[in-house]
Amino acid sequence: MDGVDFEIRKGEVHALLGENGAGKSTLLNILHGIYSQYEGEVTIENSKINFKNANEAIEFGIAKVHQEVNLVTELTVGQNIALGYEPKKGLLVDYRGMYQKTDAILKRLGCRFKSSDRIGTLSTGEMQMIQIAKALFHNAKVISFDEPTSALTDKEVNRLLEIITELKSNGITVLYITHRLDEVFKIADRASILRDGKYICTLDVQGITKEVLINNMVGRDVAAFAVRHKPLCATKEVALEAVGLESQGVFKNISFKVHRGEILSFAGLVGAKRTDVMRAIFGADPMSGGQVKIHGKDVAIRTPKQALAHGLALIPENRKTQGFVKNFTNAQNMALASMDRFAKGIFVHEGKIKENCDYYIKQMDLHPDDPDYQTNSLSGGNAQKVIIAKWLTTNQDIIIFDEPTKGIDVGAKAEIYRLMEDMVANGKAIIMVSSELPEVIGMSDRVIVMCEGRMVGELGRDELSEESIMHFAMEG
Amino acid sequence: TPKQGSTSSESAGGAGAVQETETAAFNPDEEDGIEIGELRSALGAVPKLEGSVKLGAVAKAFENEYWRTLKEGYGVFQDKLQANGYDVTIDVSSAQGEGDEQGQLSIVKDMINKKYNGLLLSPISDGNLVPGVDDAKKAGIPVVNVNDGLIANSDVFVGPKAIQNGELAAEWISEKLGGTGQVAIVIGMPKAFAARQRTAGFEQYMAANATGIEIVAKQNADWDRSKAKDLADTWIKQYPDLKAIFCNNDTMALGVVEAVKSSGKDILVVGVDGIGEAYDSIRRGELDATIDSFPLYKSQIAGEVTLRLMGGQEIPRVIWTPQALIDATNVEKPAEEIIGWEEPVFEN
Amino acid sequence: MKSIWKKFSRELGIIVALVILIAVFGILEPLYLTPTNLMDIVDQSVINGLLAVGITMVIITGGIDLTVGSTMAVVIVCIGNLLVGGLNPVAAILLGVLLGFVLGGLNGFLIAKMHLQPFIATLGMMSVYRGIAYLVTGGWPVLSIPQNFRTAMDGDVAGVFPSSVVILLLATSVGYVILKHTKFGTYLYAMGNNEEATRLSGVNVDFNKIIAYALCGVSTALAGMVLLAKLGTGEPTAGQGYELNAIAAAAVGGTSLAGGKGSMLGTFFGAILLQALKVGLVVLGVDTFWQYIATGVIIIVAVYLDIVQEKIKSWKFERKFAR
Amino acid sequence: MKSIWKKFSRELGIIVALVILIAVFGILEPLYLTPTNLMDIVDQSVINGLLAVGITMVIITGGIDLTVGSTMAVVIVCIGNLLVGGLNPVAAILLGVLLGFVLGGLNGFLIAKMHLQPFIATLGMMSVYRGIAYLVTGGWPVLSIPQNFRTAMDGDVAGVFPSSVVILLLATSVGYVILKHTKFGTYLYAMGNNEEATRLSGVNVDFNKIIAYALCGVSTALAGMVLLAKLGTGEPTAGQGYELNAIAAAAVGGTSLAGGKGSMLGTFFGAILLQALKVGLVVLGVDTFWQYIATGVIIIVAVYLDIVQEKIKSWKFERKFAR
Ligand SMILES: Nc1ncnc2c1ncn2[C@@H]1O[C@H](COP(=O)(O)OP(=O)(O)OP(=O)(O)O)[C@@H](O)[C@H]1O
Ligand SMILES: Nc1ncnc2c1ncn2[C@@H]1O[C@H](COP(=O)(O)OP(=O)(O)OP(=O)(O)O)[C@@H](O)[C@H]1O
Ligand SMILES: [Mg+2]
Ligand SMILES: [Mg+2]
Repeated sequence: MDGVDFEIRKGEVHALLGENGAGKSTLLNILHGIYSQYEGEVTIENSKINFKNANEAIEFGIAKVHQEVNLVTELTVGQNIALGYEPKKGLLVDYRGMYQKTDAILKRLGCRFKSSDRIGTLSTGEMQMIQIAKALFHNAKVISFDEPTSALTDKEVNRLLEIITELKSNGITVLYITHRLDEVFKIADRASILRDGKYICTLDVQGITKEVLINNMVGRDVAAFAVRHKPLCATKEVALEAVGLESQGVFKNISFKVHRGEILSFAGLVGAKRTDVMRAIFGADPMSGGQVKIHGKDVAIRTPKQALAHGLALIPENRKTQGFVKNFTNAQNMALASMDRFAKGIFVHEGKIKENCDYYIKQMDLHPDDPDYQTNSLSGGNAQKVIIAKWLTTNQDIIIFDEPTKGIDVGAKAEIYRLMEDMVANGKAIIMVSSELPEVIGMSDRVIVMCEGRMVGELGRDELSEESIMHFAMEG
Repeated sequence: TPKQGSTSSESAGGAGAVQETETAAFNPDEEDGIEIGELRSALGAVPKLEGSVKLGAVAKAFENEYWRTLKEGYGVFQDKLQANGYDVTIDVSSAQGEGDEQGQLSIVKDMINKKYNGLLLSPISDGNLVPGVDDAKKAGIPVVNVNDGLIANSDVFVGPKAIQNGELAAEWISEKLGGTGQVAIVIGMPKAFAARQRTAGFEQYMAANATGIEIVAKQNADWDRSKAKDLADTWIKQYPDLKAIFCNNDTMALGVVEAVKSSGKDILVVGVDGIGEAYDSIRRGELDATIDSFPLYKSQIAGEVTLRLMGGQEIPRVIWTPQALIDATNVEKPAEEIIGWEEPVFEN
Repeated sequence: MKSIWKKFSRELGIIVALVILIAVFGILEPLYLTPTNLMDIVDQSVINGLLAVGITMVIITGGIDLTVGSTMAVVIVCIGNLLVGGLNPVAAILLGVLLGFVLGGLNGFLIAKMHLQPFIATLGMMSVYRGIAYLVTGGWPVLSIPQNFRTAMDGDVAGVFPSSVVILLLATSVGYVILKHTKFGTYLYAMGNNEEATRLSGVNVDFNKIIAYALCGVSTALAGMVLLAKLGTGEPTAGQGYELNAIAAAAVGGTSLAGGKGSMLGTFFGAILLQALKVGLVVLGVDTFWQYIATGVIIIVAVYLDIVQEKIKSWKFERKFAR
Repeated sequence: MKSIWKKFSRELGIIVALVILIAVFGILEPLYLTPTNLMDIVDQSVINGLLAVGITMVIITGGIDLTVGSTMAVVIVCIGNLLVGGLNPVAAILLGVLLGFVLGGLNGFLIAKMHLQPFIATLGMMSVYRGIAYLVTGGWPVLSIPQNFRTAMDGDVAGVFPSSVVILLLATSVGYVILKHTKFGTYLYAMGNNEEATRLSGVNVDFNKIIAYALCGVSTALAGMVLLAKLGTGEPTAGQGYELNAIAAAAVGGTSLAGGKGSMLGTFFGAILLQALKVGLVVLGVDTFWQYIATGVIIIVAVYLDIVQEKIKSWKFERKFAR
C-alpha cells in the first residue's frame, strides 16, 4: 500500500471501493489497530492515533465488522456479541443484563435467533449478522463494515442498509466496503477508490453512474452485469436427479433434476438450508433418506471422495474453513482435489502442478500472480478465485457453486460468469446456490426457491424477477 | 537383648552423620542392627499364632526382577510355614511401576480395610506409605519395613546395610586394580535411599582406603540399559585409561557390558542386585561382579521377623539381611552356602 | 429440577461412567462399597484432582502444561525447607501459592509472549524445574515437616473429613465459578476456540493466557503442599509422570484437548473416576500387568462415552464443526 | 547452488543451532570434536531419530503419538522371543515391521474412526501396550538375542559405519521422499492444516490418518529392533519416556505441534542436536542436576531460534503493511 491519502467526514457514510487485493481490508486493519506498523498518519478529530491492538481501537470508539466470519463457536450468540466487554456485577459477569442488551440489538437487526442460542446452530448468513451486532454493541462513533452483505440475502441486506441510515442520522460515521455497487448508491454519501494499493480518487456518489465507479476501480470498461452472452444450451439429458432427499430436522422432500448444459440456481433466504442440501448430495454430511441419480443411475455417495468419483464438484461457501489449506501455496491448493492427475504412481509431479496454477492465474487474473504465494495471504476475493480454480482443475461434469462470487470484485465476477457459460456450453451441468439475486436472475436457466428446508417454488427463466423469487422465499 | 530405637553417637559416619541423624527421622545404616542368626539364638523358635494369620506384603514394582524374586521368597516362606502346620498366608502385591506412589498407598489402604494381620512394606519413596502406616498403627496392625525405601514409623526395618553395598563393590574393584586407576559410576536416579547409599558407600570407601583410585566421572542413566550403554560409550573414549565402572544396578551394568565389549577394552564392570541375567553374564565372563542381596532369603527373613513381632517377641529396630559379592569365583556356589543360610526353627 | 438436569447435562457422560464403574466393582467385591474405602478414593484423588483443576483451565485455552509434576517438586522442596527452617505454616502456604503463580506465569510468558507452542515450552520447563528441585536440596529429601503444617493441609476437619478434601472441593468450586461466571473464564473458552476472533474482539489474549498458566501453577502448588503434608517428607523426585494423570482426568471429564471445551465438574469426576478405577483394580487383586491394560482401556472407553453422548446431544452441530 | 540453499532454508535454524552447539562444546573440550565421539553422537541418535521419523508424520497430521515407547517394548519382547525361538532374522525383521504397522494402525483407527483425540487415545494405548509387553514375558527380559540378528541391525558396514546408522539414514530419506514427493505426504500436510477442506477435496482423510499412525508404528518397530540388537536383551520396560524425547526432536527440528508444518530433515537434525547436547554435557562432566536445566533451556532456545528464523523469513510480508 502506497500513498493513500484521504478524508472521511464526520457523520457520513463513506464507501471504500476497489478490485480484489486493492488494499481495502488492509486499510481498515490499519485503522483498527490490527496492523500497528505503518508509515504515515491517521488522525481522528485532529488527534493522531496509532492503535496497537483491536482493544485500543474499540476503547477509542471505532468498531469493525470483519470480512471473514470469525466467531467463537463454543460460546452463545450473546457471549460472542459482548466478548471482551461483558457487563459485570461485582467480580462476576452479569449474564442477565448482557442477554437483555444483546437481545435488544438482535431485535433491532430483525434476527430470528436469540442471544442464548449456540453459534453452531446458525447459518453463515446468520453468523454475519452477529458480527454486525457486535459492532453495534460497542456504541462506536465510527463503524466500518468490510463486505457485510456478501453472505446475506435481500431481506437482511435491506434491513442492514436501513440500520446504517439510522446510524448515520445518529451522527455515527460509517466506512463501508462492498463489491455490490447498488448498495453504494443506496446509502453512501461519498466513495473513495483504491487500486493496487494506491489511492485513486474520492467521488460524491450523488449524480454519478455505476460505470464511472467501475471505470475508476478497474481502469477499463467491463460488463458489470450478470448476463448470459452465449445462447442458452440446456439439453434434455438429465445429469443429476435428486428424489425425495431428506435429512432429519434439516430438510426434507428435496426432488429436482439438473440437465447437461443447464444452470440451475437455488435461491432463498439465509437459513433456507440450501447449503445443507448441497453438502448432503456431495457426501459431506449424512442424509437420512432419498436417492441421488447421476446420468440416470442410482448412486450412493457417502463421502466427498465418492462424489468426486461420480463426477461431482462442490465449491464450498466458507473459504476459510472449507475452502483452502492455510499453509499451502496457490499451486498446491489448486491441485489438492486432483492429485491423481498430478501424480505418477504415488509420486507427485511438481512441474505439472505449477503449470496448472499458471494457467488459472492467467484465466482468473489472480493477484499476486505467483504460484508459490501462500493462499492464506491473499485478499478475500483472490482466495475465492483460487478455490474456484481448484474445482475447475478437477474438470468434473456436475459442479455445485455455493455462493461462488462471494467477495469477488466486478471484473472478476464477469470472468467467473464467462467460465460458467463456457462450462455449460461444453455440456456440463451447474447448480448454483446464491444469495445475490441479480446473479441468480441473470445467470440461471431455472431457479428453485427454498424456505426452511423445503422446496417452495420453481421458476423458469422468463418468470424470474426479484419480486417473484422473494414472493416464494418469504412464504415460509 | 539389643536396644530399641536410635542412639546415634556410635554410628559409622562420624560427625557429619550425627548431624544427619538429627534431621533425618531414620537411617538404618546408623542403627545397631543385628543379623537373623543372632536373633534366632536369642529368641528361639518362630511363634505359632492363634487363628489364621493373613500377612500382606507390598513390593515396589513387579516390572523389576528383583521384586519378583522377593515375591517368590514370600511364597517359599508361606509354603514352609504351612508345611509345618502354621495357618499363615502371605499375599504379595506391587505398585504399577516405580513412579506409582499413590497406587502403592492404595494397596496398603486396601490391605488395612481388608483387615490383614501384619504388613511387610517396601515403599517406593521414603514418604509415600507414611499415611498408610499411620492408619495401620491406628488399626493395631504391625508394620515391617522391608528394604529399600525407609518408613520412619515402622516397627522394624529388615534389609541389608545399604552403604555396605557400595563398599563391597569398592573393595573388590580396588583390590583388582591394585589400588590405582580411573573408575566411573553410573547412578540410577537420585531417588530412594538405597541408590544414594550405594554411590556414597563406594565413594567413601575409596576415599578412605584407596586414594590411588580416581573417580573420574559420575552420571545418571535413569536405570535405563540403553542410556547406561551410551554413557559408557562416551566415557570409554573420553578416558582411555578407564579401568572400572560401578553401576547402581545390574540392568545398567549389563548395558555397560555391551559398550565395553564393543570397545574391545578390558574394563571391570560391577553391578548391584544379583539378577539372573547378571549371574549368566558373570558365567560367560562378561560382567565382572554383582552385589547380591538375596531377595529370595530377605523376604523369608522379613516374614519370620513379622511373625516373631506379632508373637510378642522383642525385636530390635533393625535386622540386617545378608549380602555378598558374586564374581567368577563363587558364581556357581549355591546361595545357601554363600550366606550360610539355615532354616528357621518352627514350633510343633 | 429440570434446569439443574440441563445445567449438568455436559457432565452426564462422566457421572454415568463413574456410577457404572463403582457399581461393577461393588458387585464384584462388596468391600469396595464401604464408606472408608469410598472416602479413601476421594482422599487419594486430591493431588490429581488439584493438578487437574489447573490443567483444565490451561487445556481450555488450547494449551497444555507438562510441568505440573516438576512444579510440584519445586514447591515441595522450597516450602519444605522453609517450614523446617521454622517458617510459620500460614506464611509458607501463601509463599507456596506465590511460587506456583510465578512458575506457572513463566510458562505462560514463554507461550504467550515468545510464541512457543505449549507442549514444547512446558516440555522444556518440565526439565528445568526438575533440575531446580534437585538443586535446592542437592537431591536429598527434606525430612520432618512440622506437624502444624501437616494438620493444616491434611488434618481432620470435624473428625471425619480430611482437610485436603476440603481444599480440593474449594479449588474445584473456585475453578467452576471462574470458568462459568467471570469474564476471564469466558475469555479462556473463547481463546481456545478461536484465538483470532477473540483478539479481534479486543481481548488481551496474551495477558489472559499468562494468567491461566499462573493459576495452573497455583493449583499445582496447592497439590504440592498437600502432598508434602500427607507424606511429611519433601522429595525432589515427587510428581514424576503426574502431568499425564492430570491430563487424563481432564480428558476423561470431557475437556477437549483441542481447546475451547471443558468443565470443572467434569474434571473433578474424572479425577475421582481414575482413582476409583485404580482402587477397584487393587481391591479385586487384579494382576499388576493386567492393570496397565485395564487402565488404558477404561480411559479410552470413558472418553469414547463422552464423545458418543456429545454426538447424541447435538449430532447436527458436530457434523459441521468437529470434522 | 542457490536453489539448494533455498530448498533447505526451512532447516536453516536447526542446522545453525547444531553447529553453534558443537562449536561451543568443541571449544570447551576439544575431545568432543574427535571423529569417534562425533560418530558416537550419530550412533546414539539412531533410536530417538527413528522414533522421531514416525512421530513427525503423525504430528504433521495434527496428531501425536505417545505410545512409541510402549510399542517399542512390545516389538522388542515379541521379536526377541521369536528370535530366541530360532526364527530367521530376516523373517523376524519383517514380522517386527508388520507388528509395528498393526499397533500403529490400531492407534490410527481409534483416532480416525472413533474420533478420539490423538493425545488421549495414545495415552490410553501407551498403558495398554506396556501391559502387553509385560504379559508377553511375564515381566522377564528376553536374553541372548542371536548374534546374526544383532549384526544385521547394529553391525559394522564396511568396517566403519554401524548398520543402525544406515537404517536411520534410510528411514529419514524414505520419510523425506514421502513427505515431499508423494500424494500421501501432501495429504498429511493438508489434513494437519485444514482437515475439513481436505475432506471436501475428496481425500479419504480417515484412511490416510490411519496409514500415518501405522507408518509411525513401523519406524517405531525399527527403533525397537535396533535397540534389541544394540543391547542383546529384550526388556519389557524398554522405551519408557522415549516418546517425549522423540517429540522434542521433531519440535526442535521445526515441526509444529499444531500440525501442517514440519520436515524430515529438521527432525533428523533435531535428534542429532539433542544427542549432541547430552554427550556434550557428559563429556564436560556437568553435574546431573544441572543437566536437567541445560537440556530444558536448550530445547526452548532451539525452538525459539526456529520461530525467530520463520519471522525473519516472513519479514517481507510484514513489510508490505509497514509501508
Ligand atoms: N496476511 C497477509 N500477508 C501477506 N500479504 C497479504 C496479507 N493479507 C493481504 N495481503 C496482500 O495485501 C494486498 C491487499 O489485500 P486486501 O486484503 O487489503 O485487499 P482487499 O482490497 O480487501 O481485497 P478483497 O476485495 O479481495 O477483500 C493483497 O495483494 C494481498 O495479497
Ligand atoms: N438448525 C441448524 N442446526 C445445525 N446447523 C445448521 C442449522 N441451520 C443451519 N445450519 C448450518 O449452517 C450452514 C448453512 O445453513 P443453511 O443451509 O441453512 O443456509 P443457506 O440456505 O445456505 O443460506 P446461507 O446463504 O446463509 O448459507 C450449513 O452448513 C448448516 O449445517
Ligand atoms: Mg478485503
Ligand atoms: Mg449457504
